[in-house]
Amino acid sequence: MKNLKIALDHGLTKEEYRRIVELLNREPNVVEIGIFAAMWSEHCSYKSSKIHLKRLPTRGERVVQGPGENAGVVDIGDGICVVFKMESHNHPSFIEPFQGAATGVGGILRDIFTMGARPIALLDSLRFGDPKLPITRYLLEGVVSGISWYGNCIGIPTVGGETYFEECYNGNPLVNVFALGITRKNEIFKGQAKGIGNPIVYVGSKTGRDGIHGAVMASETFTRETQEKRPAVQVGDPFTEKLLLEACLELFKTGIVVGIQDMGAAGLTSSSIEMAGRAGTGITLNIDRVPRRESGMTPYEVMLSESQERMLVVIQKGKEEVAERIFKKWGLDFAVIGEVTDSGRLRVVENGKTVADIPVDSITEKAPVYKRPAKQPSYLKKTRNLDLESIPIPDNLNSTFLSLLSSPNISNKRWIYEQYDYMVRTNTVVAPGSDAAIIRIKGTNKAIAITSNCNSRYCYLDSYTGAAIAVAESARNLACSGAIPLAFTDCLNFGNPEKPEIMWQFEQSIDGMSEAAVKLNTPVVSGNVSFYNETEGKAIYPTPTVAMVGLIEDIGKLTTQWFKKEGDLVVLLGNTKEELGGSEYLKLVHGLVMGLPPSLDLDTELRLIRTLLEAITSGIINSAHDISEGGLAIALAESCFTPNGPIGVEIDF
Amino acid sequence: MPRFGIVVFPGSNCDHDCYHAIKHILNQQCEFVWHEEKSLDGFDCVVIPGGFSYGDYLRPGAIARFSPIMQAIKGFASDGKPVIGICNGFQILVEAKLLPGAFLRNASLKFICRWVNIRVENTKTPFTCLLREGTVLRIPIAHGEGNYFISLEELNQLRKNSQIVFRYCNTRGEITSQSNPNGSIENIAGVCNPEGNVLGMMPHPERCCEDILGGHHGKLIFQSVIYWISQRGSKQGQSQLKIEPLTV
Amino acid sequence: MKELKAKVEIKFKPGVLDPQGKAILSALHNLGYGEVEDARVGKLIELKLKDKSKEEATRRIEEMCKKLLANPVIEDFIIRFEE
Amino acid sequence: MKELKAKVEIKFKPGVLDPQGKAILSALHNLGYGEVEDARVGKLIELKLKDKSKEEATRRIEEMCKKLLANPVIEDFIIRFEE
Repeated sequence: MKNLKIALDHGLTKEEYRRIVELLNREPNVVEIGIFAAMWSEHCSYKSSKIHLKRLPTRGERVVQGPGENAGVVDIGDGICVVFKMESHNHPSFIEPFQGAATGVGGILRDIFTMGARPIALLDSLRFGDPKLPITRYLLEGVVSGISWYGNCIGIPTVGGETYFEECYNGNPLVNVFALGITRKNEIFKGQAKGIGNPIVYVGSKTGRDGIHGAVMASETFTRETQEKRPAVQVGDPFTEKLLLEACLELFKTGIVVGIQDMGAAGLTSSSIEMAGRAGTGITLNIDRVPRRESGMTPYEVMLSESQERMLVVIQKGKEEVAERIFKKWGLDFAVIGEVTDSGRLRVVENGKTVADIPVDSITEKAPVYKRPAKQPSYLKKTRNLDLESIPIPDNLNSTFLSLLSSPNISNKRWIYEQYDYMVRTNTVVAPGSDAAIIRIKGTNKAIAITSNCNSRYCYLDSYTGAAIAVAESARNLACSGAIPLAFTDCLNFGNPEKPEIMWQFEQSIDGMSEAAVKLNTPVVSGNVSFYNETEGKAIYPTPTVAMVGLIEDIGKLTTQWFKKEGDLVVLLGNTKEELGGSEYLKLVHGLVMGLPPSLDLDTELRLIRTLLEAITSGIINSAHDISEGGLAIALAESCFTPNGPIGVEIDF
Repeated sequence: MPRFGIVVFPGSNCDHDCYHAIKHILNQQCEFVWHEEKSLDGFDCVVIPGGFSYGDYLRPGAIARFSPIMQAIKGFASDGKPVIGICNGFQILVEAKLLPGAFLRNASLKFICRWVNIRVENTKTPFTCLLREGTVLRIPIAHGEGNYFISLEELNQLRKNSQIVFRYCNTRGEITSQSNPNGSIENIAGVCNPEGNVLGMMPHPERCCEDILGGHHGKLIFQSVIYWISQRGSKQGQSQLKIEPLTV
Repeated sequence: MKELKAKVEIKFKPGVLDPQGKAILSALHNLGYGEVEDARVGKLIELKLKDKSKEEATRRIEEMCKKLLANPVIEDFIIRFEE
Repeated sequence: MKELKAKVEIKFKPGVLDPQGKAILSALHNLGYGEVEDARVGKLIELKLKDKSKEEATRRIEEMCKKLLANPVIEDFIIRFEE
């Protein structure tokens, strides 16, 4: 097997290579190896997570499109749908924080407008290491300014998110970016290459050598040597993306679009194969027609390049000029580079010579699926026995309270979100800083609330409950804003799945999320898995980030977390138990990450959410705030910092 | 009824926001004007919205100023008709030499999105004719290069012709360095041409025409120009419609 | 005709505040490079032109600078050619 | 000891997309400067250093570039001295 060495260099295993030879009944050439390696990477194939992801509930009366397409679609009534998804750009952001984070924004936005929706909001969930380390400040500075640059330039508000600091992220920051768009129910577009003979059209920027092996890189653990893979980082151009967005939305109105998908990880390869796979058709690509930015690019480079701001569109035969005029108006590249065929194969041709010829289903249906071994982590024996009696009560509770309030994980993040234009599009009715961001839907009386949550310490101490809490807390945050929780997307950030302890954390998290999602009637409609978040054998805490969307039917009833006027009564809903496991207090004051996360009773949680929503709609509630990191004391303090100046509160225990 | 033209460059972002404020909140006739158009006939007021025309590449507004529409805007302005450049629009007017000065990066080197207070310094422009001098308006800013710069001689010119229209201030209307968000010389937030009909301002009035968004002071600027157009720009004294100084 | 490679240096006029230069100077001092007395940041635009003599190219590039590449209110420019 | 004036040119590595250069090139073409075949934008940092020999200064400036001034992932740098 002469090409085995090349396959191994691409990260394919021996068995995976043997399977390819079987499927093709011949050895693959280098271009084909590149294609299989990208498509069978963890990032694109979900091979280590697929069987577990099946356990997540994805259906519901409002769900129009669940996982499997570019983004999830949820019906919010009056023929309007919201389209949303979250993606991780952890590995590129470690190598080049500014461009890594910026292209993360660009990529997730394309996943939204490829479905025919106009993006109207962005959120970012960021996790960094110890803030005292210079590398953390460098990464934080780069990531925040990258998100700010890309989001501000394209004119889509970044309305919320979360930022956490924990030593486990020292060598491995997490950059999860969420985007939400809005469209009419009958104007949703899918990524399918239907209609034999229909032309395949390439639109957007020219192709360069950036980010080659981006997909494969995301599936590699971080060792010193990965840092030498520098040219693998893509560079973004938000100005061109803004033109691409407007041009695509204009194209959709012509009614000639059959299918469309953005070129994300593995660029032209994944977009063509996935579109053919969903439609059960084949695609022939004339690669010499692809507009290029560099000279002398090989078919291998063109097929795997991850240059940004590019889309692949299938349009009705004979309508090429209609599409070309639109993209020329917006100054974008446009080229017919192939057609849909009934061969069920991806055939790549360069000047008439076939350079790759692969059955589409061999990549999509017959990709390897692993049921990796799982084992309960040994650290749990140590962390589980937390004896509360042994924790000394600090003598000066005031100074403890103040140090909690100013700790990096709790203190106000204005210095971050003030770098984002969170007002553009004049829909932001509740700006960053409250439990959830709220965006109004012009022309209706409705509003959308969005929140993202995950306490990775809880997930480290008990992955099942920690992941369930991420879902429950998101629903609580939405209820506190007066919104009915509808559905969520997620970014499942974990270490190396080939290690049984990590696989155990992953399985437990999936089960915890599933139970909460079913009980609270909030299905999963899209998401992403990011494995191999590990540097020199040290993995991050399990971080299943949840971004949940809620609906406010009457915008007049939206609520925020700040106390409104003197004399109002303060009510505590739910019961308080003697629990300190995984708390911010325990870590900050006693340097301990121990115990079990707070116990979670999902039936009570559901009743709490319903009660709160009923009280809010009946008009007796002036503000509501979810108690999370820092407990009751911090929640009360946060409620006192109102946008028009501080207000006091008196509590008798 | 006054007819507003909102110019759209490749990369403009706040065009829809201006359209919503003028059409749906102020109920005026309003249309988008693509940057390659050559004429502004039939329009009573031209709005150059905020955004990142041409990605702000090279310098904000440096490339947009060569669009065909700029010739029409120059003619429109020399006819004495009202033109307002908001944020990126102000940067384009400065690059096109319709307004004096230039923009540097914010002193903090960071993009800033925040509510600020600005003081009305000149009520002789179509956009401030319904306001009283010294009125404090609360209007949001969102920019990375809003640090207004001008040479000292030209600064004296601005003072002499009272071309300084807005200055960043605190809630009591005092011009302080703490209230200056980006390092602009003399806290300048908005200037007009000597004739007063072309205004450039960094804060975004279209973002605060409805209380649900956090404030309505932006509406007064659009109401002023609507009133000014309805009086066919006749140079009366202070208008009949008295606006009490706004206490914030 | 061979290709001509021109380098246009665009710098702030003296007296114009350069916040970026100031930030870089203080960062260099924090990293222990006390010997740096001043730092100023400008733009470097590299242009590839075809079949032009140096005089002709200089004249054209000056036009480009005055019209587009430099903002005469706050910036000066220098044109150099690369062998 | 006299003062040394160094010019550090920082440019994107070849092959890295330069959106600004792309925008400037099309703007120059629209203004009628068709002879420009390519445009790339970089940074020019001017440093004033005291009492250092050229070799010593070059070594120190290279350190500054690697640590702060240039982003080694996507940028290259050249150091020149001005007489």
